[in-house]
Amino acid sequence: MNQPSPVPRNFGFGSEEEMLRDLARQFLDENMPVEKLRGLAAPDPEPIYDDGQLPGWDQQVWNQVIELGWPGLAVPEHLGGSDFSLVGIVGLVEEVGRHALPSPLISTLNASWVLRSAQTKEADPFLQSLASGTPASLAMTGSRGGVEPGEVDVEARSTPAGVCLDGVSFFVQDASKCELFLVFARQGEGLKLCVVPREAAGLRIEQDQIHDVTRDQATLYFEGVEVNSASVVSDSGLATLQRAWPGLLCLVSADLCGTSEWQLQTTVEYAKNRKQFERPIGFFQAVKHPLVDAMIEIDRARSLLYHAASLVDADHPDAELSARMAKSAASDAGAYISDRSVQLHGGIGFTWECDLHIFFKRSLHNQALYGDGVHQRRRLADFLVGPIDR
Amino acid sequence: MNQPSPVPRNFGFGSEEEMLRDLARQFLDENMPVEKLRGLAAPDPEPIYDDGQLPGWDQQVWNQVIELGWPGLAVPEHLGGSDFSLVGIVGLVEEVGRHALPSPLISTLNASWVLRSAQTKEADPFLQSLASGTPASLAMTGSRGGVEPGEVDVEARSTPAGVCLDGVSFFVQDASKCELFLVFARQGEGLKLCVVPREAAGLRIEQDQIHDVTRDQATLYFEGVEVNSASVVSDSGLATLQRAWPGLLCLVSADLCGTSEWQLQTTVEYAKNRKQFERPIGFFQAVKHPLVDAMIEIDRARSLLYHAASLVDADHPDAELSARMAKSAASDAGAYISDRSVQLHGGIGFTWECDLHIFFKRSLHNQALYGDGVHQRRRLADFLVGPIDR
Amino acid sequence: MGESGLTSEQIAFQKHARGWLEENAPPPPPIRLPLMAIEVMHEAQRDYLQSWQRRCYEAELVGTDVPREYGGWGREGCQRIANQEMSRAGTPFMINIVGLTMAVPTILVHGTESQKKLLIPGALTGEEIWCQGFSEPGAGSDMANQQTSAIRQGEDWLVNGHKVWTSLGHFAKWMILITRTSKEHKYDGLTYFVCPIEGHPGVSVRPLIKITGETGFNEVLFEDVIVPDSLRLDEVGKGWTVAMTTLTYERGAAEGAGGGGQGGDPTQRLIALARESWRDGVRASDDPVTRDALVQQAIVYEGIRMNMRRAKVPALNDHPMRLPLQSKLTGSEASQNAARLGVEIAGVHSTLYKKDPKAPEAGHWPLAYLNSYGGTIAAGTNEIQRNILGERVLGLPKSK
Amino acid sequence: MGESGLTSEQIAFQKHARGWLEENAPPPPPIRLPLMAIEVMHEAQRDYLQSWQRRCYEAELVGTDVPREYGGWGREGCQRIANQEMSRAGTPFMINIVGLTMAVPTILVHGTESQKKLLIPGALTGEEIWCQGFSEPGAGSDMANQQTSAIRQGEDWLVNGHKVWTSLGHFAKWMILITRTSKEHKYDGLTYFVCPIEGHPGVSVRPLIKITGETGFNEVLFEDVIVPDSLRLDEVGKGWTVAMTTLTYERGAAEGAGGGGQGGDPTQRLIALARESWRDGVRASDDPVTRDALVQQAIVYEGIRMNMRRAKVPALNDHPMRLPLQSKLTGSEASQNAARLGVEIAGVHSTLYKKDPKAPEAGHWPLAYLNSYGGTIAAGTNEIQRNILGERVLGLPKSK
Repeated sequence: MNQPSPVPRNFGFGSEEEMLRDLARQFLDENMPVEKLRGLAAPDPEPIYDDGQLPGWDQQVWNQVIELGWPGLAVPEHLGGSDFSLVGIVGLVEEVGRHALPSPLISTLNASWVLRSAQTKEADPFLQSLASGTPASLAMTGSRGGVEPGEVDVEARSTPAGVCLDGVSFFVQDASKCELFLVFARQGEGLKLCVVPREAAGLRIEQDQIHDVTRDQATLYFEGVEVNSASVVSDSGLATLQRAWPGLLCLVSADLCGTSEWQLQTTVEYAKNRKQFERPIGFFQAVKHPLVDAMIEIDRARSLLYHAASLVDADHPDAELSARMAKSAASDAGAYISDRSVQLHGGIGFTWECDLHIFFKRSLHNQALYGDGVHQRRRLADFLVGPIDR
Repeated sequence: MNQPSPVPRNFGFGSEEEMLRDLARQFLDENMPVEKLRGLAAPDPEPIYDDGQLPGWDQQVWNQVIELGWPGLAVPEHLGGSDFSLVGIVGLVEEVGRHALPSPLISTLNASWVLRSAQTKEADPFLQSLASGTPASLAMTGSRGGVEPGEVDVEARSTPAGVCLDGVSFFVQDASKCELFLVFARQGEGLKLCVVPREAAGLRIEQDQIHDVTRDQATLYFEGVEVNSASVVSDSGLATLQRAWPGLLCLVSADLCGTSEWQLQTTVEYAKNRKQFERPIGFFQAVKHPLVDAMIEIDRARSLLYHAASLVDADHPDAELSARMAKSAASDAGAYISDRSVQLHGGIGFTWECDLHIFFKRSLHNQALYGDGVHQRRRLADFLVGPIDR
Repeated sequence: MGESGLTSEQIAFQKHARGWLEENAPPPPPIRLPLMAIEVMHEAQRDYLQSWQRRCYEAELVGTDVPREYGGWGREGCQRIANQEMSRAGTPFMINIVGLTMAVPTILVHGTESQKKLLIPGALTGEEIWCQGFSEPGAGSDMANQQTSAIRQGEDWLVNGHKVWTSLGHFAKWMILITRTSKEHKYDGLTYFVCPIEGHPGVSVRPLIKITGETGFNEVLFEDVIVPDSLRLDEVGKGWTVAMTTLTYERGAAEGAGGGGQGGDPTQRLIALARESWRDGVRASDDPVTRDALVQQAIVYEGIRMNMRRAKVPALNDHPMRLPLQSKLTGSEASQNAARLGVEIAGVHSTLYKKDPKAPEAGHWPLAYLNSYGGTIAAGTNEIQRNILGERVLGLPKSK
Repeated sequence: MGESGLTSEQIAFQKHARGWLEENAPPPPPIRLPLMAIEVMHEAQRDYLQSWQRRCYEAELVGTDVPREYGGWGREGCQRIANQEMSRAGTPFMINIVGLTMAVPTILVHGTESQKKLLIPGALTGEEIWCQGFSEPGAGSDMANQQTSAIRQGEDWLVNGHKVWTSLGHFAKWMILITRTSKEHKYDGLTYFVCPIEGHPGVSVRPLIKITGETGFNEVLFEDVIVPDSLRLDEVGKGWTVAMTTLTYERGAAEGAGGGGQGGDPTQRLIALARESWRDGVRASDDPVTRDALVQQAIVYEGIRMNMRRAKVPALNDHPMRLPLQSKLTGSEASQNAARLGVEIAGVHSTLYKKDPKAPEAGHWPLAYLNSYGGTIAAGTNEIQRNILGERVLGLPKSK
């Protein structure tokens, strides 16, 4: 383990981080305005919800994202990445959330974060591959939808060439867009972390039918999938995942903060313009005060998020605690502004043609991912109050 | 056990119950208007809070209450009571709460309810005594402030004449006003229920210093208190208390509903009259909507309360479940309107001269008594969801 | 649980209703039914529900208290019992909810004898489905701000305008319609009609898509639609008063002509979900925080039931409208919170749409949650409901 | 936890502050101290706190960033560090909170050179305690509705009126005072003075009793009080502008001249309480519902701390006042909710007043809960704070 480095009071959010964030905002404002998003992801519900088609996304934008180097942000420089601070990445992901960008960017960032946390030389070629634009995703969840490291339903058994995988991995994010899967598989007491390409023999990918139209999700069935030893990037997968966990919680929290801020601002604009009883509805405290409360919740989540990311950057022992606080606050803020955004829009907010539902569903998905507020607080209580004495 | 009798859809709140309630309202409007209450219970805080004096109450009113027969409402007719339905008593106690009446009435009603639940002939003379106006209170709580039957810190040991009590009983309501105490004492696995007069040798009564100015509370120290066998009214005290529990929960919930309704109406009146920004503050939704929410919570609690009382009257097996729901709702409604009443009054609500604090503190006391909302819900979950499988 | 306070006729009726429902539970539906009548999308759903309503009608469980001359069964105080028994039996809801709980009661109060005879029987049998034309794109919560115009032309009226939020419009034979007949007075310039919809010239019904991706509510356009004066309810300019009658029924302040059936307390369903959902290797039903939330839910629903009961005891109601006016607000928020809790209990499984076979309870909870905003927004947003309660019941000054 | 982003002067100062506080922790107070300076009731409390403030001043922890010519220490960006270190060390609060966080910053902005020299030094040492005269019985949340009049008489002003909610008034040498100098303009008719209190002819200070039964705030009556024009701050008719400066500091939007010390995150204290409180034979600290509430509390407090930190990073603040204007609201509600949770955890023990030896933590929680309404009401009720945030930060139309 590295020694914790000092934690800067500005979270380490300096000029480079600001530049990256501003660039992301500008790029996404131009390349994924909400009108375009609507056309891509939510044109007509029937093909998606009734016929099981995957919602649309823009491969062109993804290619540009690769050129901008975003998939390699968390990858060390000698492997082709830019070794950016998590605080900076979080700033970028907030913008991704604010534009509800459909893309494998976040799943790839997550994967790179886990590979990096493996701290093995076997991970290096894959980190390099991710940095050069190969989209990847984590396959780490069991059938119960476990929201903590280690609840997996894939078994690994040793073979002369490496390991062979059998079982099922659930809730794999943006699987249809990814070429590599980082699969956690149980062997005895331990977890192996294996990299499996989507075209591997014995791997069957079944797309889930989900509400969120800005991503996809799949179930991966492993039937005797052979993984050679070069692709077993860690034998201590649980430790890897536990090291990576605070970072993963920060990334999903950042996405939540981004969608929440969009929902807030969009509802504020509506409240300024929509008139009822001869006044803009924002005049009424039943509209104004909930928006203020939402702002307060969002700000709490953002401040906790940047703090958590700075602790991750510093390898600080409180990083997990801090990241769980951020995820709890971000999930709850997301739930609150999602609720109020639809309610305060009234009838129009209940329609498909209004963009709110796109953000609502992305937020709802992220609220549950890696554990909601109640879950994080259950874990936090063990840190803060101590384990329950039965 | 009696067979459950049919539960009437009007909760059994018929003309007799209505008459009793209306009489109580009229009597208390005349004899305990808030101006009088203020003068009695909350003249100047120093003597009460700094010098440990007991807050005032009106012995005259208590004598009239005895004449009205209220202490005997739950006592069978052949013992001098009127054997009123609990639904009717609850209607009366709501009025008592609405006037924040300082008196030993509720402690005496509680005591009579427990004596009745003992279902022994030894209880009869004491029921008769209570009906004739002897004030009494329950001594049933241990040092941990246990909010369920059976957590007592008094030990009974057998003597030739009866039992001898040693130990301490905490949180005895209105002890300074009472002449008899119904003491629960552990003997082996069981609980004895003993009646001990306040002047018993070896009994020391130490008044607690409490916030609520409409009641008093004491700790009872038993040092070799001899109780003759005629005063040991039950050898199965735990069963007695469990039978009595739903009724006790209804009585305290009724008091809470009463104080809450007073707080609501008083704050509504203030909101109609107090002007800010050239309008009555009730114009503002930040004032109006919380008052509506408080009304909804109070109504929920009242409806649950009358239902629970009607199940108690019918000896229905769901009575405990229903009474716990009522106490949970009444405690939460009390907390909410207490909070909003002070906040929405602004500066004046924060002062001693405003009557709000009298009701606030009575409500706060009752919220905790016999278990707050969280506690009741923990118990309810065992009924509704089943016990936790560890 | 035994009950008293019923007349002998009511007791006999209750027995009849309970017995009939036990013996006549409907066959399983051909496709998944939505939670509420206003979400009915497909013809298969409609046909199934329409035939169920007719059977209930024939069993006298619908139109129970409506006079016989209008196709009802002429009883007294029995509709409530029928609704209650249907709810108890868990049978499907009545599809013609707008007809039964809004149109019929309004027509009974404000209609002429011939209007009653023309309109009520088809509503009761379910043959003629009704929809409601109260909402407009510009009006929102300000219901008096109606722009749809009706202009007198001899014995007819010429209607032009645009209604939205019209549940069941795609199946409807009739609409209860508020129009503006004078621009001079906001409230006194409104007139109330019943208007033919299906196949009526100039009327077009277009489905609106909800946030769930489902249809089920519509916009209805009126282009030079002729409505005969014989379909006007009450006087010209009295539309606001008539609409208030309708809303009193819609908001649950009074018993309609039927509408019982499923849609009640979801507590047991949530508990069952919690037993099948996992948290940190523990069933959610064993997690005390979830248990606390489940019990809160149960208390709210029990409170709603007991409010309904207490509302009928005058001695326990200082203000006659205090409880009835709460019911739309408390009911819609209870449903929303229950559905939200279901989403939370299901955890990451709530990401799944109903078509996914892994979705718990066929994807019920996230869909119910999304759809619940229909309840908290329609028929006067809950913000408006709080104004109404604050003003009419507590007597606080108007916020508008 | 290490920190960077500080100048070398600031790092040296932090080291000095931390070291001094470690070595100079004050002796235990002679009587129980209240939670906040504005609750100080007794002379013994005052004397103790005044002497502590003087020691901190002499150690350069108070007035740290105030120019030397006005009695300060002339540093830059060090007051924040001093406050933080005092909070970290858990030492008592500064009694002259009104002087340090409101009067001094306001005088620095709006005062003349001679006013600064006259008034600031005594505020910093704590010798001259200040109070605030912004609230009136009729004004409440509508602060511009001031009725206390000031009438020009040559070189003096004649002041008549009635202020309430005056914490520390009974110990105060000075008051910051808003008066009405013209009835024609609501906002432009206000003028701001500093007014002598103790022993000044015509001024009477009467204690008001709080709901807790304690004193600590007062009403102040002005009967023909003479205030020399030299004590006017800024121009006649500019009182509203000056008051806004004061409130910006009071509401936490800016760093004052000191005021650090206890009053921070109660999480550890609540956890300790939960360990000593029982529920159904189990410690409350082992009850998952209580644990969830404790952690929610901890998250809110950590959020407040991190908001303060983020507010200093311009790149993470699109609107410069968005975080600062939240702090009064979030701080006062966090305290209230924490105290309420303490009351709930203590259960029936929270019925006990501080004088009862059985009261947990000397009766802290119920008293803290009752007193917390001071925080949510004073200095603009939290309802007004929400208006301000909605209007100034989100740009929504004014609600008044």
